[in-house]
Amino acid sequence: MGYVAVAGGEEAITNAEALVAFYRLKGGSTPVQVRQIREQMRLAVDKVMSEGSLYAPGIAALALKQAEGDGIEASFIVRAYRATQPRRYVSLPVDTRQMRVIRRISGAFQDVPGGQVLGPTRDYTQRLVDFALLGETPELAAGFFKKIGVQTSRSALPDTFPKVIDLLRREGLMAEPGDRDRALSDITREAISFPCNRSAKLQSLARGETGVMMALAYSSMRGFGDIHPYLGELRVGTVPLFINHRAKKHPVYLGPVLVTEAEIISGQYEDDQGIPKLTLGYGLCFGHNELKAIAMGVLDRTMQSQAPQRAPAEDEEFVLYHIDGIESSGFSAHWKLPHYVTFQSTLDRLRRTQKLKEEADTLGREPEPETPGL
Amino acid sequence: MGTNLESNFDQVFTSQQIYRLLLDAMARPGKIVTLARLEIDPPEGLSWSIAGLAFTLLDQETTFAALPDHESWGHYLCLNTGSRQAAVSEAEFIIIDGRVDLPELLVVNRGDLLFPDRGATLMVMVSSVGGDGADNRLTLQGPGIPGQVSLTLGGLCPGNLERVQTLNREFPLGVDLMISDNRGALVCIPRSSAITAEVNG
Amino acid sequence: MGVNQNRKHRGYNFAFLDENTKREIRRKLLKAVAIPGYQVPFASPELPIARGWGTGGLQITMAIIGPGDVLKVIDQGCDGSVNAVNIRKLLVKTTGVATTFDTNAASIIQTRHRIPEEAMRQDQILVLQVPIPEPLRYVEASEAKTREMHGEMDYSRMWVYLYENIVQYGEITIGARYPSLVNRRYLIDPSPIPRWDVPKLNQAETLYLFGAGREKRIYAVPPHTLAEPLEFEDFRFRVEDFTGRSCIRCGATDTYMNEMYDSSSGRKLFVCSDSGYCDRRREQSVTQNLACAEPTGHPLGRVPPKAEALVAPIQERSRSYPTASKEAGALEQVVIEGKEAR
Amino acid sequence: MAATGEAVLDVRGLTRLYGAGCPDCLVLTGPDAGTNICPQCHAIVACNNISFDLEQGEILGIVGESGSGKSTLLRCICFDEEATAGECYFAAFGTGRDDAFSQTGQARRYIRNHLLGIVYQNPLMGIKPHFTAGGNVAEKLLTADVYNVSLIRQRAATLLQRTEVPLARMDDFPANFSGGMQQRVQIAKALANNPPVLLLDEVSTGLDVSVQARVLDLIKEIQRDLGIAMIVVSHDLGVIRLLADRTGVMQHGQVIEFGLTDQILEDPQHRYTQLLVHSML
Repeated sequence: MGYVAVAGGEEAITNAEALVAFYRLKGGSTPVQVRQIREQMRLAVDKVMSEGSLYAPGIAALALKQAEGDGIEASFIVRAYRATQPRRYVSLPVDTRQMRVIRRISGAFQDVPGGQVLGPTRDYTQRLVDFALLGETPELAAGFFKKIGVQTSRSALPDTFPKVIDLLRREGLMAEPGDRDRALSDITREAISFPCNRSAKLQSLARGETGVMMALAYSSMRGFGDIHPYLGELRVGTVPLFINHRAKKHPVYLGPVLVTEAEIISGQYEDDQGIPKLTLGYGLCFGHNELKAIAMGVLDRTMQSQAPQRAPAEDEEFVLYHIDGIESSGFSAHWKLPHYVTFQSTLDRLRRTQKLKEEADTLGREPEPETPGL
Repeated sequence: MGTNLESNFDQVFTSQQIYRLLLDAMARPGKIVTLARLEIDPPEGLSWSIAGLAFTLLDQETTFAALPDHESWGHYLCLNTGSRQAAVSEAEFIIIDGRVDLPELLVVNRGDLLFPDRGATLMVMVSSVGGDGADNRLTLQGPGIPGQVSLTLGGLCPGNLERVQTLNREFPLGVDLMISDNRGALVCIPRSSAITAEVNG
Repeated sequence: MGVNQNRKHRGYNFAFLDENTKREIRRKLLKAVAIPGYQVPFASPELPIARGWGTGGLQITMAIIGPGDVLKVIDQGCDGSVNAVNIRKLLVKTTGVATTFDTNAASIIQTRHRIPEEAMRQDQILVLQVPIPEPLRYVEASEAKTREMHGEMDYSRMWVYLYENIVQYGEITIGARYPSLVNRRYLIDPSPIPRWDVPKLNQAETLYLFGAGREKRIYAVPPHTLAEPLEFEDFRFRVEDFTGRSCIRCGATDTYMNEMYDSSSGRKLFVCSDSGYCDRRREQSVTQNLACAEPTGHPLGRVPPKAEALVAPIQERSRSYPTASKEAGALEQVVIEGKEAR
Repeated sequence: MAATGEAVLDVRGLTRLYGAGCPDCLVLTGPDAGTNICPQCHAIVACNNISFDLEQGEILGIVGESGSGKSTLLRCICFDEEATAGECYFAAFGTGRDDAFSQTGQARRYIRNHLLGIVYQNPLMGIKPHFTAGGNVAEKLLTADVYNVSLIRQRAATLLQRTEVPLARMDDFPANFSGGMQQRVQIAKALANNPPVLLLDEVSTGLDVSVQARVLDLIKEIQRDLGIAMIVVSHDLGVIRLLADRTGVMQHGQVIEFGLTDQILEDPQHRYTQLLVHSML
C-alpha cells in the first residue's frame, strides 16, 4: 500500500492561498457584493463572459470578485468552470435581425433605416475624472433616477431594425460569404487545423482576449495590411436563444442573451462571377464589448485577405494561435515555474562553446570544423 | 435478445480497466492481455470482449461500421455507446468478424500523411488468440517489440490478413488492429508492426 | 482502502474529466502509440490549472489513471516542487489514489523536465508535460507547414540548423528539448528534458506519453522503440558534463545536477535534481554510517520520505553517449577555486 | 555524347491542365488550334500528352517560347506541380516500373531528395538565402542521408570551387551574393548528392553574357565528368545547341518535333521549328 506523499511545498501553497484572501480583504471595507459587481461593473463582467466563453453573468461577477478584478484571471476561472459543464444541447442559430437593440449605429451611412440609436455610450463624453462619484449615495442615486425618469420609452423604438448590409446586398454591392461551412466545427471538441474553416475561426475570435485582438486589428488598420474598414453597423442588444428539445415539437425559448455585433465592410474583391464586390468581416461577442466586436470583425476580414504578402493580422495561424487570453496568459506566466534543469543544460552548452571559442582564439583560427584543402 | 440496453457496464471504472490493458497491448504488439469477463449480453455473433472494447472507446463523437454488416450489432452498439454508423470507407472503428472473408476491408480509411491518425481502428473477432493449434502463425517486428515476437491466431481468414498488410504497406498510413477471442484474450497489432504470416495447412 | 472514501471532492467525476473527454484522450493516445512520435491533435479542454503549467500531462494522467494506481508527480525531478505539489493535490483530490516519492513504487509518474534517474519498468508509465510539442519550431513557425514537413519526413531544415550551429559555434548549442527521431520516422520534441535524459527514451522498458495541453497535441514513444537524438557521425550528441562534480547531499557523481550558489559563501554547489533518488542514496549512506554532507533537506523543498519507500537498490545506468570534454570541467574548476580564494 | 541507351527516366502521356477541363480540351488545343486555352471550357492545357525518355548521361533539351509548357513539364517531374494525367518512372525508384506520379507525398519527397537535382531560373527558388552557401549544399546532402559534417564540408568546398564560388564565402549568406553567384550556389546544391537526373530551368536567363557563358560551360563540364542525365529547358536555341544531345520543341503544350539536336538544327521539319532555327541564324 502506498502512502500519501506530502512535502514542504504544500504548506507554502496553503499559506499563499490564505495570503491572497488576506490581501483582498485587508483594507477593512465592507466585502463587495457579487450583485454590485454584476450591476455596476457591467462591462468588466461582460468581458469576462466573452473571454471566458460562458454566458453566466453571476459566475463571471463572482470570478471577478475572486480574482480581485483581474480580468484574465477571472476569465480563466470561468473557462475552467465551463469545461466541467455538461453539454446537453446546441442552441439554434441566433438571428440578430431579431435583436432588441439598446444601441445601434452605422459609420458608413449618415442615416440608416431605423435611425442611429446612440444608447449608453461614453463616446461623446469628456473623460474627466468625475469627483462627484466620490460622494455617491443610494439617496443621490434615487434622486438621479427621479430626475431622468426610469420609465423606458421602448415604444418609441421599433422592435427590430433592418440591417445595413442587407441593403447593400439587395443592391448587389456585397459579396455573399464564400466559405460557408457545410458542417460546423466545434473548437472545444476538436483542435483547430489549417487552413481553418470559418466556423472555427469565428469561434476562436469570439472567445479571444479583447486587448490582443484590438492590437492585431489595429496593426492592420494602421498599415500592416490592406484593410480599410468601415463600420457598416454596430449593434448592442439582446437576442432570443432557442434550442430544439427532444420532447417538444417547437423550439424551446431559453431566454435573452446580451451580445454586441459588428459588421465591418471593407474594400472590394471579385466574387466567383468576377464581379467586384464589397466584403464583410463579422464580429459577435457576449455582452456589451464594442471594441472586441469591432476588432473581431476586422480580423475576420483581414484573414480573408488575398494579398500575396501576409501581414501578421492576415495570417490566420498568427491570429488564431495568439488571441486566446487563457492560453497566452498561462504560457506567459509559466516562466515563473522553476526551469533549473533546462537552464543547467543551457549553461552546459554555453560553457562548452565559450571554451571552444577560447581554444580557437589561442590557436588563431575560427572555431569550426576543418575545411579540407581543395 | 441483443437489443439490450446494458446497465452492467461501469463507464468509469470498468472502461478504465479495459483501457489500461488495451494501452499496454497497443504499446507491446503481440503481447496477449486478458479482459475480465463482462456480464453483458451482446447480440448473436458479437463477442462480449469486442463489445467491451467498443463500450470503452466509442461514443457519440465517433463513427463505426460492422463487417459483415449485422443489423443487430449496429443497433446494439448505437444504443449502448451513442456512436453513429458510417460507411466502411469513412468509419473510425470497424467491428469485424475476422473469420469471414471480407474484401470490403480494402476500402477502410488509412488516414493521410497530414493526419495519419485518421486511419481506422479495427476490432477483430477471432476464434482464439494465442495457444497451440491455431491456424495462423504471425511474426511481428517493430516499435514495442524487443527483436521480434510470434503470435498465433485461430480462425482469422488469411485473406483479411493480406488486406491489412496491403492497407499498412506505407507507414504511417494504415489501420490499427485490436484482436480478441470470446475468452477475453486481446492482442493489438498497430500499423507500426511489420507482419510476416505463415499459414498452417 | 476503498477508492471513493478518499475522494474528497464529490462535485466532480473520478479523475476530474468527464467520461467523454477521457474517451477522446484515450482514443488519441492509442493512435499516438500506434504511430510513434506523431503528434495527434486533441480537444484539450481547459483545466483549473493554467495553460502551460502541465495541463497536457494532467489530461493524460486523468484519462489513464485508475483507483489501483500509485502516483508520483515531479517537477525538475523534485516531488516537493510547488507545481508538482499542486498537480498531485488535484489528482489526489479527484481520484483518491495513493501517491509516492519512490520511483520504483509508482505505477504512473507525471513529470516536468526530467526522467527519473532510476531505470523504469514495463509496468510503469511516464507522462511528460510538454510546453512546445513541435521540434520543427526551431526552423518553421507555421503549424500548417510543419505538419506537411512531418508528413513528408522533410527534416532537412532541422539538420541544416544543426550544421550551421556547428559552423558558427563549433558545437550543437541546443540544451534541453533536444530533437530526436523516433522509429526512424518522426522527429519529436522530447519535452524540455535535459540531454542527459534523452538516451532513456531509446529502447526503453517503459511507455512514454507526452501531453501538450495548450498546443493540444499528444504523442508517444512506446517501449522498445528507437529514439535517436539527431547527431552527425563526427559531431556526436553529448549529454551534460558533470565531470568532477558531486552532489553535496548524497555524494553522487553520476546524476544530473543543479548548480546553485551558497548564500553565505557564494560558493558554487551541486545537488541531484532527482530528489527521490538523492534521498534514497542519503538514507542508504546514513544507514551504512558513511559520512555525508550537511544533513539539510533537499534544497528544492523536500522533507525526508517515510522509510517504507526505501526498498529497491540503486540501479547503475550505463550511457552510450559521451559527455563534453573533461577539460571543460577542469577549466571551470579553476574559476571556482579562484572565487573561493577571495 | 555520353548517353548509354539506358533510360533513367521515362515519362508517358504527361498532361497538365489548369482549370476544371472538359472531355475535348486536349483535342481543341495545340499548335493546330494555335492556342493552349480550350475554347469550350477555358481551361489551360499547359502540357498535352507528353512522352519521352531520358537516357543515362545525356542532355535532353526542351525549347519553346514562354507559355509553351516547357517549365510546367519540369515542375511536374519534380512534383512542384501535380500532373493531371500521365506516368513517370525513375529507373532508380522501386522496381523501376513504379509510377512516381501516383506515389504519396512521402515517397515523392524521397525521389526528389535522392534521385533529382533541380536548378530554377530564379536562384532563390532553389536555395535559401538565410542558410549559408555551405549550408545550402549541406541541405541537399542531408536530405540524401549524409550525416558527416567534415564530409559535407569537403563536398561543399569541392562543389563550390567547381562552380567558381570563392571558398572564403562558403559560410556567408547567399542573400548578399550577386545573381550569378547565387545561381552557381544553386547548381552546386543541385549536384551535391550526384543525382541521376538533373533538371535545369532557364538557368542562364537573366545573367550577364559572360556569366551566362561560364554557367553553360560548367553544365557541359559536369555532364562530361559526372555523366549526370539532364533535362535543360530554355527559350534560347543557342543554349540548346550548346548543351543538348537530343531536343524536343514545344508549342502550345505539345511536343511538335523531337530528335537529335544537330538534325533539328540542320533540317527542321515543323514550320514553327523552322521559324525558330531561322530566327537564330
